[in-house]
Amino acid sequence: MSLDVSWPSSASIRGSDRSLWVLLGTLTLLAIAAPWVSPYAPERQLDIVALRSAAPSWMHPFGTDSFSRDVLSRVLHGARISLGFALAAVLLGLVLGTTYGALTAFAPRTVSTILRRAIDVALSIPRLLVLLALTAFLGPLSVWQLVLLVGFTGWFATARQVTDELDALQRREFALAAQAMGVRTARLFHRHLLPHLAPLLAVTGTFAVANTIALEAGLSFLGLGIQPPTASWGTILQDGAGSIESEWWITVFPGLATIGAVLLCNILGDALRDRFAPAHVAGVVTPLPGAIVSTSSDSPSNDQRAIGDPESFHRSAPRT
Amino acid sequence: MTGPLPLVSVRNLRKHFPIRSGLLQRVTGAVKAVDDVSFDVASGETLALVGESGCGKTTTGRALLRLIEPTSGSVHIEGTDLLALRGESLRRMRRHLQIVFQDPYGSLNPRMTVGAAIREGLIVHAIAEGAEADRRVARLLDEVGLRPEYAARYPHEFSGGQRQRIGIARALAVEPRFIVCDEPVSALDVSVQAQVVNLLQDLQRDRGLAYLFIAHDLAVVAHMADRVAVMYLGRIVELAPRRQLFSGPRMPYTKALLSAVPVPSPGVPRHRILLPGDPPSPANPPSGCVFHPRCLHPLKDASCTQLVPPLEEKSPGHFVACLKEPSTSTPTP
Amino acid sequence: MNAPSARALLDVRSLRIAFPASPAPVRVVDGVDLAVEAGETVCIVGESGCGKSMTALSLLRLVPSPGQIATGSSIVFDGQDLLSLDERSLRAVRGRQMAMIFQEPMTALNPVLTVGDQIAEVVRVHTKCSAREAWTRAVEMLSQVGIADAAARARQYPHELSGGMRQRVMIAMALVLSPKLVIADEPTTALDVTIQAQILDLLRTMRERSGLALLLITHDLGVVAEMASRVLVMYAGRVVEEAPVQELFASPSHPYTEGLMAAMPRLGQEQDRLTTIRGSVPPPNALPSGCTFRDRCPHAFDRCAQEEPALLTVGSLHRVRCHLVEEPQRRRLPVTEGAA
Amino acid sequence: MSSRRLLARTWQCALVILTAATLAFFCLHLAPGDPAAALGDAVPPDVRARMRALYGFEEPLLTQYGRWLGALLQGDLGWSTQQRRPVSAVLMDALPNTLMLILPAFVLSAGIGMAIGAWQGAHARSRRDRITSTMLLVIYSVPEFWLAMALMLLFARTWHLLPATGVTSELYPYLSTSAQLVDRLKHLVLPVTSVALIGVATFARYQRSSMRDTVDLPFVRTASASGLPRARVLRGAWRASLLPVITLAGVLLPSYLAGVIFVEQIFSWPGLGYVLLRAIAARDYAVVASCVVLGSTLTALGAWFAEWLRERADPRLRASAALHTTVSA
Amino acid sequence: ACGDAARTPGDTGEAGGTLIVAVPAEPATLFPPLAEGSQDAAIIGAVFDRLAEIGPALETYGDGGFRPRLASSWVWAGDSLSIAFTIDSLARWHDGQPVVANDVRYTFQVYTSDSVAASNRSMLGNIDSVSVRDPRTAVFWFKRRTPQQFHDATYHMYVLPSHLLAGTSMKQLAASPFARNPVGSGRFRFGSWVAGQRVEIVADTSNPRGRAKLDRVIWSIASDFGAATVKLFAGEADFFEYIRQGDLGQIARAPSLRLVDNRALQYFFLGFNLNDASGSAAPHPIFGNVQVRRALHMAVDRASIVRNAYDSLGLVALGPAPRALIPDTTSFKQLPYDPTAARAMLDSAGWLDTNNDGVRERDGRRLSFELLVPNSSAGRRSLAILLQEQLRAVGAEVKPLVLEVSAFSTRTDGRKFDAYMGGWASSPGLVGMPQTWGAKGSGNVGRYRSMAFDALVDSALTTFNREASHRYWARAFQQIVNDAPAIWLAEQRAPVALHKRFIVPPLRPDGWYADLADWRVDPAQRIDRDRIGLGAAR
Ligand SMILES: Nc1ncnc2c1ncn2[C@@H]1O[C@H](COP(=O)(O)OP(=O)(O)OP(=O)(O)O)[C@@H](O)[C@H]1O
Ligand SMILES: Nc1ncnc2c1ncn2[C@@H]1O[C@H](COP(=O)(O)OP(=O)(O)OP(=O)(O)O)[C@@H](O)[C@H]1O
Ligand SMILES: [Mg+2]
Ligand SMILES: [Mg+2]
Repeated sequence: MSLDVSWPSSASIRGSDRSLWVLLGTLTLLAIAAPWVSPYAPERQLDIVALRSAAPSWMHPFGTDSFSRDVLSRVLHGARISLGFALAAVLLGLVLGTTYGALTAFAPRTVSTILRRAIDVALSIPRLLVLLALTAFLGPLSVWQLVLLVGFTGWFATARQVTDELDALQRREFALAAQAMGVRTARLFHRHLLPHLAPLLAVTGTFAVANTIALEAGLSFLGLGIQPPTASWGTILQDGAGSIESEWWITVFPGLATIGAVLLCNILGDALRDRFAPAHVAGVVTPLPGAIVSTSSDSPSNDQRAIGDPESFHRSAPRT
Repeated sequence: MTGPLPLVSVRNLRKHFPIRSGLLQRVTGAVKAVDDVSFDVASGETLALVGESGCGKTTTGRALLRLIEPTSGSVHIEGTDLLALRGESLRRMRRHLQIVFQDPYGSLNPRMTVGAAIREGLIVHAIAEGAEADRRVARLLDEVGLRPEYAARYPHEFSGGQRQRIGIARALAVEPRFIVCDEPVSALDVSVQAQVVNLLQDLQRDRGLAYLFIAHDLAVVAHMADRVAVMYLGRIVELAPRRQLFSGPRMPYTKALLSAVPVPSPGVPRHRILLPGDPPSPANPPSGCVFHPRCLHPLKDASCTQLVPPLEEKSPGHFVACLKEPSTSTPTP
Repeated sequence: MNAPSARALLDVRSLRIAFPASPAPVRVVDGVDLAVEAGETVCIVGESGCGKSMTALSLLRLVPSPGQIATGSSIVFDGQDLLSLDERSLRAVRGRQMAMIFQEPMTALNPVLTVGDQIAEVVRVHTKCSAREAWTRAVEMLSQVGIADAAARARQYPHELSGGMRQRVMIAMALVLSPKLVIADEPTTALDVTIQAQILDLLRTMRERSGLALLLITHDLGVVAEMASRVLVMYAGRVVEEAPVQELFASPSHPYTEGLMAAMPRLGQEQDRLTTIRGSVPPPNALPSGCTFRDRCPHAFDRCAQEEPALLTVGSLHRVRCHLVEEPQRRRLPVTEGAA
Repeated sequence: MSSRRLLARTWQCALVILTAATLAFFCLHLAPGDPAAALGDAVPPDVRARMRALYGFEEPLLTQYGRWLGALLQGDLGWSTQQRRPVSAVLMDALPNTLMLILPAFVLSAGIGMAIGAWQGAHARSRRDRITSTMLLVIYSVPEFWLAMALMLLFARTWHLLPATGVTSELYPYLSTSAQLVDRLKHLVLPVTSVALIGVATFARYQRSSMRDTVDLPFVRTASASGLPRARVLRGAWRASLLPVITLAGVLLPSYLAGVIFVEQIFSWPGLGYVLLRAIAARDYAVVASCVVLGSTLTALGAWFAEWLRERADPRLRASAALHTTVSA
Repeated sequence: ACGDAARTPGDTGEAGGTLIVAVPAEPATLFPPLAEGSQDAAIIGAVFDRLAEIGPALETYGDGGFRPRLASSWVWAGDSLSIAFTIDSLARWHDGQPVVANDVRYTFQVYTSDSVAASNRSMLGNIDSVSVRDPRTAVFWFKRRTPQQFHDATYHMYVLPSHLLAGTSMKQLAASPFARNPVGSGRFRFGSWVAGQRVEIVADTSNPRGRAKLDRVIWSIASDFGAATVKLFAGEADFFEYIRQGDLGQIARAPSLRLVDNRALQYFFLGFNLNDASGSAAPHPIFGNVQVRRALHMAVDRASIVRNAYDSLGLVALGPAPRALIPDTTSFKQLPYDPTAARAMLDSAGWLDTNNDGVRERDGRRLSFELLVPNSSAGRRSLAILLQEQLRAVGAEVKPLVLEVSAFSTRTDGRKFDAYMGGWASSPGLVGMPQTWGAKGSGNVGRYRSMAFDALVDSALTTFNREASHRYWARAFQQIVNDAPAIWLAEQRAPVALHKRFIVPPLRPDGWYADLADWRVDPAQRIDRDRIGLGAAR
């Protein structure tokens, strides 16, 4: 079963949703406007002797770090990098995953089987391990190289989901009707099926953004992600990790920003999912946040579909 | 089966769904959903296909339209071999063959307006576009008893009966000559069912359509059909003109089926044949006559478990697949 | 309006079920009166969404949340006021004195428990017998409902059984404690005709064997004719007609019942066209004022829009919710219907 | 699991592992740097040059690959250039530590998470459910390393309630057996909590969602209608709601491997993550590649395990051969 | 083990106690020739012996500062080209076998073998061979006479037990079980090594030089500096070598800890590549010009940087050596901090900011360069980030590139870089100077070439006149400071944190562990873990 919604739904955004959007909007705006709203340049060393690791004060609400840089300014600029990074990597992953998923779903049987197996294999290789090894071995990567790397290793689950979804959609009667009408495959895909993928992609994408923000922070925390002195939430965290006890403000603020952003994305993902998914579909577990890793690939028998249709079970897994 | 060239002629149609397993997805068995089915549908005729759930009615309908690729057999549309067509020629042929689905909720794309859904066929087959297409959409809606303004609405805004009308309008848009109606009224309430049945009949009369009318409700079939084919476990076990079938069923299964239909006349005593057990799985059908494990025919014997009874014309126009049923007249050569 | 017999096994009065919604709660069942005598079979017929299932569920206080039985409703079963019982006493009624059979035998059984376990569990929670005894009773019951090789079947899971057998299991589960009343909500709708015939046959047998009362819910008039002694016709949450089965089929009095009977194709009766009821059932949140059927009624007149008709007696046990009972002259002669 | 399925799975595992191994090998070897370079400028360049010659880092890549793969197929994981001992020995030291962390964390998070989730699912959309969900979502959104650091800061460094680092205390060998047990448990608390907490949130979310859907299914109503007490009704529903959660469990198990990398680093826990990070820094190819292979193997095993569990939990999967049974009267 | 009871110290009341050392990484090996990190060195230093031990003054001239260790005595040949070491007759390996001259010869073979990539091999270049005169006498043969001869022969090698190792081929030595389970002759014997957790050594009670006063020393392995610090503050460890500025306050507050002074022999600098970054011999477009290098040096406020990075734990580096090793720190002049002069010098060298983007340029090339930083060193990373900001002020753009150690070394080995953050640990006597800054030195990755400097260093190292040597060193330092092949940034005063109950002799700058066997616990302050006694492990 797919996410069946009455697409141009008249359901209005609920109150809690609205505040969610406001928060997300503010965050995005702050990230975009960082150069104008932040009090100092993020890499500016204000006074390396007097302002070294100054505790939060009116002048520096988030304090300064060990290089006497203003943590608030760094967190604001970090938002740009961290959020932009996550968005770019996720978009790349979605494009790759959708393309591959569509190719798989429409390919002739043998090709399709091979493509599916390839995804199975790709999904079985632990992504974080690979990312750690690659980022370390390929040396310090520029932000864009890192986006490419994370994007290129992050689309397998999407591909799998898109394939499964397209398989299910192709079996739906409206798709059969279009086929019976003599609609060509390309038109079938973009006019009839693609609109149905949108909610899935929106939900997956949102959760993926949450994951990728955390992933960036994690990689940078290990010194393998975005390179200093560029400010990202992860690099700021890393700057402060060694002195978390005495200079807590260096880690606490970017940490809270990270958690906040991840949380917002997860809430948004939940909200989107609830909105797109039918409220009650027997046995259907709608996708939960996280890179989706799947295991079983055996096609379900007819009877299994009665409860907990494995087709519709968007096999989800936690974050990397 | 001679005479004028039938509109649709199905011969020895088979659809075996492979059961795959293992890493390499090797075929380890088959669901014989449709097994050696042959029938003709004449122009303007309604052939009804009845049978219990899972006996292969839907698969027959879809395989004959090549919405599922049949395993073997042939389908001729006025002499053209449908199964030999490829690509563009198949696409063009689809214009003449349409389908109406059972599920009025699933068969319309929820992301497309009703108008767009109906226009789709016009555009795909370059029948009309722009304002002309709009006019046609409006006319079609009107024809199926809906208001033309509805073209801008989405399917979820309609009731089940209305959706079924939309599905019919969509099929009609390309001016087909043959429509497979796969249980078009099974999901509808009685009061609405009658409306749709009437609509289908009116359209048939006005446009000379031929229907393959798939149903499991025998009363509806008795009302709609010219001829009736009874399916059991992937095979047609009896095929006869409507009156003949309902008044004189000959296959034991058909007899039981007819006797089982509850009749809305309280107090009328009835002789009911209660079949034992359930239909077997098409993945593992019984040998010989597929009906033999449940058959109550007085003459049932060991041969029934071994020989597959052919669908024979036991009396004019009345085909029966039963070894024990005598022919009442010699079949016409 | 006749008061239902004071001795009735089940006595439901002015049952109202509402779902909260904006702007106003939606009443999906509105003022249903219903009585079932011991040993009697009462049928409720009506089209999809008219509130049959809600009525049935309310009898065991199982209306799904957020639906609620409105105050003012009363359900008296075997002398107990079910609406005022506490959870515990209610549980003692459920399954033991009043049991239920559902429509979808596939989904109405727990897929991860064997059918024997499911029946035995019911036995165990209601009686003080041991697991072994409960199991024995379950197996016994299964063979009573016509399942061959019951001991082996009891150890199987629902998916291993066919639809007909699952429904037999449901029946076994309902009947295992010999309840006084069984409510069957469309027990054969999901089944094929040949299997339906088996199940109806089984229900009849069991009814005769144990003398239970049966409240059968269906939308199939054929089933009604075969099973019922008394029939209630529901439309949009209301009972529009109530009559003994013979009388209902012989002289349906409500325009809806008439329409329904006419719209139904019948085996052995050739008709050129089916008679139809125009329009479709209105959703419960958009019911017309006055008589809820008036939009579709061929006889509707001005009074129908203003005033909701009461359930009026036309025969000894025959009641109809229609103004035509009082103003029969308003009935229009049947006109041959024009093209749609 | 039928033997055919088992065979197919094993095949698939083998394929996955081989692919992972190959990818790992080439990615690692094609990247700049080698173990000698990784010694850094603490070691004079001439020493590094000698090391390169000694370990054959200058041979053609395919020759190295062939040798490595050949050994791998014979079960020889190679040689750790950093620790100067067989990789198998390195992993045998690290794996038990990681398992000691993952398994309790997994069991705890599955147990607690499923309990919370089932409770939530049974009370879906209530106020308590919403509050719990929000709390779980917050936990879920905290990066592992941040959580680990926060726990350590509070419980070990500020309140001194628990040891901060290590698998055991330094004097472990000199403790009595019972004290040894206590010592190990005390050291387990914080790392296991760090790994488990997010798992709890994940499990709870899935279980809640699955339970919420299940309690609305008709068979739950059947159980209520039969007069079963609510607890029994919910237990039946819970058993039927397990399937997706079990699938999750299989997928989740290997993902603990990822989370554990951070936690091990922070708590100085010498498990696989710790070994991996050291090996990455030291360009210890064989160890990194083996870690990737091991990770893939565990992933594949997790999937296998989930499938097995699923078949335990769901009779519909167990008897897929006998889907349609016939009774001849 | 058969020991000589007569030699064990009578004062057994003093013996006992457990020292736990927090280390930020696991040792790689305990095979002495391959020792890399300081944790390897510390354990090896406690378990193995040298022939003779350098004194606390780290005097490398002649043998005056040296004390007997495995060798009970030595005799110089008349031409000074060989020294005969007599092995202490009581010296025993921990497995009870006597230490013999052949062990010394074998050790030299191992350290200089092509099949063993011994880290100190280049230091042994002046030793021609080692021969066994009799079972107790090993003779070192030198290529030429130098003041450091004796130091060369004794300082760089720990003597290995040939009876355990000779059966293993040289190539296999690194991988032999011995490397994780060593047998030495020191006053501590190896106890156990639990991978990733701890290494334990215990007092060798039968050691002829007396049992170590502590019962055991445990190296508790942490995953990084932060975690190691945690162990110290949590009371899980007694000793931690790498104290960072941020932790000083906490040590002061901790009632049980104290700081023990320790002069580390490290210095940090920004090294320029004087030749082109392509690795060719062409001069570097920026750093090829000594004026530019000096200008950049003068633009850096080293004092502030050191204050920021090390607070009171650092000093401004004076040149390519820590103060502790420079014979006379006042006899050469530093380049001043003078941004104004620096700007003027850059102007005059043709580097002008013509387009006002804040960065100077000349002939279309911007005064902008990549600065390689190894990610292993948090200190060097901080220095780089601080430098970036300071050089920006004079119109030079620094782009720090934090590299994995491996990538860092690959770039520097290949000479493909503009500048790098360097850090060297000097050896006593500055004997490593030609290696690090000499024209042919393999560590001289910036390709500083000064014949004058090389000649001065060579003279300083080879003259037997101590006074003259000091003068040569002063001139050599002046030369290299003036040439500015690097910006000398900082040296660390590296006090270590220690639990107060320990009574320790002064720490030797080249290795705090040198006299570990003499560390003891104040009997009055013993805590639980000091009372375990020997050999109670289960
Ligand atoms: N895609 C498929 N793969 C495998 N088996 C299939 C597939 N589609 C149908 N079947 C099987 O083929 C048989 C015939 O199915 P079909 O849908 O044609 O029956 P039907 O007569 O239309 O039943 P219903 O009345 O329930 O619609 C069934 O046993 C079904 O399980
Ligand atoms: N949870 C709910 N919220 C709001 N309305 C509901 C809910 N559940 C049921 N209803 C409404 O209650 C009405 C009665 O439903 P009920 O299930 O009783 O109908 P029914 O007569 O049994 O129909 P069917 O023949 O389809 O089973 C329907 O109109 C339905 O839309
Ligand atoms: Mg069908
Ligand atoms: Mg119902």
